Amino acid sequence: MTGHVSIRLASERVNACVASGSELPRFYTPGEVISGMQDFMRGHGTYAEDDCLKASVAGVMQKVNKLICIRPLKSRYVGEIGDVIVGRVLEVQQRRWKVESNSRLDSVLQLSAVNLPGGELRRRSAEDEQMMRKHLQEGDLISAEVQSVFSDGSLSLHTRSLKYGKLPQGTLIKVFPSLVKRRKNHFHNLPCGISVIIGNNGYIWISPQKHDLMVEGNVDEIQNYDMQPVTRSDRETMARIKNCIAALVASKMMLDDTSIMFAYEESLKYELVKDLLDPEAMLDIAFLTQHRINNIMEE
Amino acid sequence: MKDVFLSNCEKSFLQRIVSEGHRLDGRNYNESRRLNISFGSEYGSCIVSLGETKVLAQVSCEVTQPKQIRPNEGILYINVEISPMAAPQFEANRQTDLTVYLNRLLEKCYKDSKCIDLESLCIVVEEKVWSLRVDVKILNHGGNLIECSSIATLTSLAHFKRPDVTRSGDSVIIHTIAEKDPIPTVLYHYPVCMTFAIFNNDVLLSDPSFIEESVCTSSTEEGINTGGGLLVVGMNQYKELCLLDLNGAALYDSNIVHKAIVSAADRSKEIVDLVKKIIISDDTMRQKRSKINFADIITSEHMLSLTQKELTIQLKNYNVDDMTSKTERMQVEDDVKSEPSKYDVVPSLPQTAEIVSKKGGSQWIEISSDSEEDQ
Amino acid sequence: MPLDYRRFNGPDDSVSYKRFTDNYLKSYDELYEELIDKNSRRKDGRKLDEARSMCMFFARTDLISQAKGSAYIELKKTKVVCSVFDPREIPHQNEFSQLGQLYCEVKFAPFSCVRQRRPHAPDAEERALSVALRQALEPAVCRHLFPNYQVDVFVYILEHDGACLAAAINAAGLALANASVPMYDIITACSLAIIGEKVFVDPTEAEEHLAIMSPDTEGTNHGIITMSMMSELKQVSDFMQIGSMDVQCVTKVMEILEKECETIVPNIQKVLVLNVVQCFNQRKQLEAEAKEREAALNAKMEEWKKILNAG
Amino acid sequence: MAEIYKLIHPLKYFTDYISREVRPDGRKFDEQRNIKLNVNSLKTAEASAVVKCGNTTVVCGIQLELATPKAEEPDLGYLVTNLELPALCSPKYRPGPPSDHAQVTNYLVSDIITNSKCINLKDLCIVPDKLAWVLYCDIVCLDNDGSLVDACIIALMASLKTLCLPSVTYDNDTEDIKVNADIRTPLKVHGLPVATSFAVYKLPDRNILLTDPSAYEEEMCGGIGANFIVCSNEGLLCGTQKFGGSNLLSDSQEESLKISRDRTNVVKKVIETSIKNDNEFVS
Amino acid sequence: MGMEKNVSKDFKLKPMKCELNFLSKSDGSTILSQGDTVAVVSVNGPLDIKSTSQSIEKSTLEVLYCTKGGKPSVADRYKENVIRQTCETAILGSLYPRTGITVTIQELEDYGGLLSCCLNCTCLALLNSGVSMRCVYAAVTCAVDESGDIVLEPPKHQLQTARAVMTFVYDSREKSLVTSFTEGMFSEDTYKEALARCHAASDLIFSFYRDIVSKYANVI
Amino acid sequence: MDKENAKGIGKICIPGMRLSLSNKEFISGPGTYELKGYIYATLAGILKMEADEKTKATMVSVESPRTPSVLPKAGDIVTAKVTVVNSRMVQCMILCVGSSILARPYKGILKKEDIKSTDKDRIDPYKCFRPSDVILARVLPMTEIHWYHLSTAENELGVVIAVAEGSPQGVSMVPISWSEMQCPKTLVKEPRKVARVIPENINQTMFQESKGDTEQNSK
Amino acid sequence: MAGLLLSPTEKVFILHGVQDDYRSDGRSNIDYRPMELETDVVSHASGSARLRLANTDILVGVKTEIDVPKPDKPDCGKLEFFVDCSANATPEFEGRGGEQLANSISNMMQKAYHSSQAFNLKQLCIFEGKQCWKLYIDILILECGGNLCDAVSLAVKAALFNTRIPFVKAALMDGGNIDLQLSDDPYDSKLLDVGSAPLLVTLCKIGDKCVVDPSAEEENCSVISLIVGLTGDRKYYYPKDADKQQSVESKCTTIGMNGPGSVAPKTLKDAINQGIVAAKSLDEALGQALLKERQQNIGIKKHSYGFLK
Repeated sequence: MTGHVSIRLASERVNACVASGSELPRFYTPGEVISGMQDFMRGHGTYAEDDCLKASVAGVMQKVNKLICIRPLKSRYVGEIGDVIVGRVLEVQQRRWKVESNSRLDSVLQLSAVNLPGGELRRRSAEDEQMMRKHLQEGDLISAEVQSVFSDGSLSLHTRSLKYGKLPQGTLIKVFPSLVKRRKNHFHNLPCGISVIIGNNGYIWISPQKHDLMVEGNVDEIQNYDMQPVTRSDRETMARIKNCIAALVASKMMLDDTSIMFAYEESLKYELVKDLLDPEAMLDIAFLTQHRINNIMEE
Repeated sequence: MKDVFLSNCEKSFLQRIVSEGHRLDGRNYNESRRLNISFGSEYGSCIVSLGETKVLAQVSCEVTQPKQIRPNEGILYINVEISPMAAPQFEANRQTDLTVYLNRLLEKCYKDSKCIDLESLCIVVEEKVWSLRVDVKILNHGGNLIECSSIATLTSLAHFKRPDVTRSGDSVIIHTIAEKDPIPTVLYHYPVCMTFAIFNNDVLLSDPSFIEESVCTSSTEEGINTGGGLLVVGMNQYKELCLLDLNGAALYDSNIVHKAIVSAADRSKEIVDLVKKIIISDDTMRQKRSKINFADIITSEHMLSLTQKELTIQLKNYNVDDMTSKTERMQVEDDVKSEPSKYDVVPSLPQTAEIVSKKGGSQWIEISSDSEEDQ
Repeated sequence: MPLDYRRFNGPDDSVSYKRFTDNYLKSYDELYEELIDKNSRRKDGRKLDEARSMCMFFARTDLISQAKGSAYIELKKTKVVCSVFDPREIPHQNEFSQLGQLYCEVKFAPFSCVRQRRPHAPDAEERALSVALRQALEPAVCRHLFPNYQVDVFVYILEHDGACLAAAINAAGLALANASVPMYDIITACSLAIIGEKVFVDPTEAEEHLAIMSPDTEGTNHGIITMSMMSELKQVSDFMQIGSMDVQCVTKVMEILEKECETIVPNIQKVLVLNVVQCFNQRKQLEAEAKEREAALNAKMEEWKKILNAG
Repeated sequence: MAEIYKLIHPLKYFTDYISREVRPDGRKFDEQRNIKLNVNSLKTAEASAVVKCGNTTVVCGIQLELATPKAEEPDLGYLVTNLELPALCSPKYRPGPPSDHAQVTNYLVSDIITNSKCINLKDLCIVPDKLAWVLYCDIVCLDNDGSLVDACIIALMASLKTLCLPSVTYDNDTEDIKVNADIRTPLKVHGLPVATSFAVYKLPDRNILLTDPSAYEEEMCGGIGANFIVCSNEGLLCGTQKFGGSNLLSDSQEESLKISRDRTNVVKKVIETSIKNDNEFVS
Repeated sequence: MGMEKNVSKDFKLKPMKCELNFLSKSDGSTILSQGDTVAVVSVNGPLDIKSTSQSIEKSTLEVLYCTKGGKPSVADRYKENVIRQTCETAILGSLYPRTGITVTIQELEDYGGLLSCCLNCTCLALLNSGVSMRCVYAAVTCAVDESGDIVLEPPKHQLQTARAVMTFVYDSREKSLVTSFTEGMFSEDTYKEALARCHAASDLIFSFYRDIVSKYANVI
Repeated sequence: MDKENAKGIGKICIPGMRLSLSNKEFISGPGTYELKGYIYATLAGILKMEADEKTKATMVSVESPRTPSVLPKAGDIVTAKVTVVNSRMVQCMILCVGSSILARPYKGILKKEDIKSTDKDRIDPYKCFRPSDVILARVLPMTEIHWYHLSTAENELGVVIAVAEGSPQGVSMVPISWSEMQCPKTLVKEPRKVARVIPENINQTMFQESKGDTEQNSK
Repeated sequence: MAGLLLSPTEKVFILHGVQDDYRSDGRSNIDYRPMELETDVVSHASGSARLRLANTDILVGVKTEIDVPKPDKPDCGKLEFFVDCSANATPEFEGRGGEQLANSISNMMQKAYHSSQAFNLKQLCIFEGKQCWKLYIDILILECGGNLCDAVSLAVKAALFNTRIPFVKAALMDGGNIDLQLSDDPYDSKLLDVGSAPLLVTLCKIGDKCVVDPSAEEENCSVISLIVGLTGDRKYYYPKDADKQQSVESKCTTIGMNGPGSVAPKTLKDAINQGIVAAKSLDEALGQALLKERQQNIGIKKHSYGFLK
């Protein structure tokens, strides 16, 4: 057995940027005057000073009739009600969990906002409070929906639906939230037999598709299902998808099911998944994907 | 360090009266509090009080090896300490930002301005130089620490005299004050730091008090800054600028700095003259062999002070000289005929001995010696 | 080096007088000569493969009255004291941890070393040893039984004549058991010095010193290996090697180490058993006394109950 | 059971004992704990001693170094005594730099040695202004169960008495130094200071003087460490230290002086015997 | 010697000068000079402190001793300890549970008997701060000079030549010994005699306290 | 280890010693752990094998001669000293777990609602505890680092020893009802959440016995 | 890395992956992630290298200084490693957070370079017993994405390979002190022989298999990891005189364990052997890369690419 090692020189560095079709929008930097104060409302990323509206972050302008906002190119996740996110339980507290969700403040998941085993909305008893760690413990990953946004900007989540809740086996990739488009659906079962959750908060979860044996209840069955090793084929596709996403992110391309799927198909020409790790391959895939997307645009 | 908070009404009140041309203690804008300097018995120790603010400065010196890069220069080391004595909010032996800031300012003002002739402190090049150490202790924090402590530092440095040395071959003899007259430190110029509190960008208060300082640097409840700040101007008697430092809010028009510098010029002149005058008078007094001591600070006529010169008691005179020997003899005797002590000393293991009180041995595990390995 | 205001300091230019004795600098070979005599016996008369633990292992528990558990181990000249305390709060730690922590600290007495005087402040070697010790002990302790708290293990080396890490680990294992900190297994450790073809089991300080010195001839193996084991569970909890040796050598040596670690176990066991017996005998007496106390107490309880029920 | 009581009613528990003329460990008020002394058991140190007073265990080791004397006093050597209270000797201590308490005790010990003038620093000077001995006396406490200072002094004196200085030749021109470790001369030690710790405890009616208090007793009598230390050397007192605790009345003064006198003799015997044994052991 | 014994003569203590409320920011402060020896002490508290150093049954006393210049040393810690322990006995800490009292001492001039000066100054500062105390205390230093005479409050030059220097602190209630520390060697009798004398001398200091307080009382 | 059996203490075991199979009839108890179907000892002490009544299995456990260095577990009864009382909760120092003494006290916290089992909403901590009271309490599962949550919501739990305001040290009050105690000296009555035991005398007897010598008539 | 949390299910997934030798990014257990190397990036240092392995980013600078040799090693120079975990690598390094890690790494390196067979200190000697070179090797961890030790050792070796030491003439003056003459020409300098310099290989035990180059997640799943330091082979670095010296098989210069777990002796042996294989391929790859770079900028002053993408 010999290990595969590749050390490249800085001089052979590839430039990962892919020229997208659309031309770049107007770009603002902090302190730059956007417009006069009159008949405009100042939104996020702006501030008013001697009757001018100025940008407070570096980004592009968004204008909703009178409201002017500057959307930063890269920032922590700013949640909105109804967003689907993937988060990690940080702490078990009195009748609630703290969840890390890549936003400025940790989000909370109230004990009252989860479906406890045995279903139905029953009254949370003292036992439940003490069983909390059994249900979700530090480190657990969950998919959830943003229920409400507190005044300080921190999010309150809920998992009151079968599609939400604790996540089974799989891997997580973290990308900039700004690379994720808001869609109706963020749960995708890709044709290649892999399901992907693209959280609005930039956390992407890849896992083999659930089989239907486990609907509702019957906890221990789920448990031991969770512990079954994933089949080799699934594993390979997952690895491939993971690397594809990495490739797309490396060249700052928007992520959704189509782009991921395109990238996946393009990547198939590299039969060894680990070849996707080296920069040329990544660039190649990103490029081809962009190409296909552009084609669709034209139609 | 716990910070002290001011109520909004205090702030706004101060802001207002200042804008109306008044100050809490009735001074004018560019009027300073009473400056008072008193010396200790040793050279280079003084207490400077500026209004309520009191600072103790003490210069000490020792012979050390010079730095590699400056083999022919002495070393000046300034150390500021703010103990709980200054104000309750300070913690014991904890470095606060204020301490560091103050230390840095003084270093800028007295080291970087090259006001001291460091070459003159050299004894043997690359081997022995004098290192001066200025210890600045804040006794009471009544505002404008910077100005007060800088005056203290300056005075103590100017007042300090180091012992004389003579070199014979490679050995260096350090003379005590008694043997040879000590040598004063050479100062090229006398820099002083002065503080100005700036209120809403135009008003300039010299020698701000504690509350004025904290108000002008603080912002209003909405967090909008009041255009206030503290401006520190370091300047010597020749009206040469040697440091400028602004903290607090950003400041827009430069002419206020100019204003500050102008008034600083006069003030620095006054201070330096005072310092020089006082040092000379102190010297003459010392010439006259009259005692100078910090005890003089204590105002005798003050209502809260008390002096008692004559404290005498009647005691029978008594000489122990010969008693001692006697007592020793006594003890020797009673050692001899000391009743058998209730402990007996038994040599146990090699190298060890133990006391066993008669009523029974102790069970302990001794650090064994090589002799017992048969475990 | 900055002056330590919390202690009395000597002059900063002082050096040990040994520097000026005639036999300070010796060549590699001279030193080598000193170690072994012609009939391949070591200075202290041991055979190469003979550990000090075999003949003069000396261990005691309950040395330190103030500690929860303590142990003292002596390998001929190497003397090590260890004490263990009850769990305490982990200073400035703020996330919930299911497992407790072990805090280990190894300290040399200032006078413990022949070559130089030890500084009071912990130096690099002590820090490294502390880490190694923690590494060696952690697998053996049931850390899930004191979540969010830490157990302190302090080792003090009074005299260092080689194999001090091994000694420290053994002592610490003993002390932990003595403090009745739950453990999965007894932990034992042993170290070896390798010089060329020769393997010194349980080396002395002189042997170690030579072993880490690089020989003049290229390509000869040299170095020190220390290994700690949980012999019942057949698990290696720490393995430290320094020097330069080929793999065959390492693997070969590992067998010896395993064997040595096993041979120490009975000694430890004996000490612990003795300790337990002792404790129980003491407790017997106390219980005897306690008995009649209980009796009297119960009597009192009864009558008080009566009074209470009365009104 | 008693333990629990001690925990819940610490003060009452203790007073109940004292008021019944007995100490919790069954000693009488003026009774000291057993002392065990062992010299030269550490080979890496030039001289060493291990002493155990009751549970209190202290190890002292001396190391020799050479240095140039101070410019101010060119004909004096150095005697550097340091007391180390490592975290392992009591749950009260934390690892890290020495606590205030450690520093105070450290100061007390070296203060007693200097006051008693038992070592003449001139003896440690080899060539004035050029070369002098540095005696690093490091005292380590392995188990702190009260009366620490007593133990430290015993250990320190015992090891000083056994210390031998190797012969040194210094060449004034080439400034090179030769040490012959085989020829050694014993260090001159004048007298033998012995410290005796007391804890003063206040009962409603009278004050009690507890000789050689244990850590627990010290704690109960307020303050860390004993609150009254008498140190005598060859019949003369070389330091009485009392801080805080309850006040000391003149009669207990008398008593304390007497007790310390006896103890001095006993301790002296111990040190001598142990050194005698050592010599026999060596020869 | 016989005749000397029954002759009795006057002993002088150094003139004492003090000013209360010397510092504006502290709750209590005093500057005291005994002869040429001068010290300033400020007292802050009882005030809130961080929970780690709180004790539930009494207030924690923190003493900080600042030398005039130079670096901190072990000796300072010892001085702090002496002063702290002495104050502990004087202050009724049990009245202020879970609080802290901070005493800061700044030496100004040392011409002998500095530590006793600091102790007395601290006592005055405590009086000034209005912390409730069980009793007041007074510290007196005396020296045994080379001829064996006992000198009360010796000046600096005498200290250097003295055989031994002793300092005793007495409380005002039963006039019993609170604190003592000595340097040098001396016989038991000398020790006892010194005790007796300082005891006598302490009265003067107590009366000094009384005067200043009464004067203080007139003011308010 | 048969030779220890002879000593009549029982089978002595030390950490890592294999004690028995782990199956239906042998289950591992305190001081032991099971691995790969066997039960091993975690402590140095004496082997205990008692039959567990409900499951007919024998519980294998090791008893250590000294109190094991483990912390209070959920469900333990602890003795604690109250340090801080405020309107929401009571803080205290845990001194003993069951009958075993802790060398280090651990911080305990007693929430307002855990003080009593009845009418939780009308509890006033000030009327239940005072600083320096000694209480019995039960440990709740640990949710916070460094703070053990306690409960006194049982009749047997609550204040056992308390000294009335201003009465001398060591004179403890006697319970006169489930919610009040009285000082025998000053006859002051103070409200407490009283535990159903008679503390003062227990300790009195405890103490007198503990001294071994007989000063019964001292009181 | 305490900061990173993993859910049980993720751990299971990774564990199974390692079991059938197929990791979550498609690598096998002995594959390394692609690395990027650049030497001579710091103009002021006598030698420097920057290595980026996935998210792990290491910058190494070598500074030379003239010093007095140790009394007991008169003919040897000195090496000193200093690791700085900069706070922007990960938030945990804030304040003193990184210290522990930094110490352990520099310890590892010190040990690995201790033996003369790993790195011969004699080549740093100027004048026996009087003067020698001291190399300060400063290792700056700019970003950490797992597997620090390996990356550091690679970067260090590269930096040393790239280090130039000026020629000095030393002459013994009277009175025993030395007079040194440094030539003014900066190019008048010698390179070091670092062929045999050791590389560290971290083997993370996950389940009962070991993997090299673990990602941060994988490190998180393993309770114990083994670090093996193995000497390199000169032939990869000095192909010219390869024929002269026969290929020596690499030697362990240090072995250490890290983490709360423990291993069976068997696993330990296997791991060491696995480490040797990995080390060999690492060494080869590094050698090629370095030689290639040297080829590229012979004569021409090399332009430095630095960190920007």
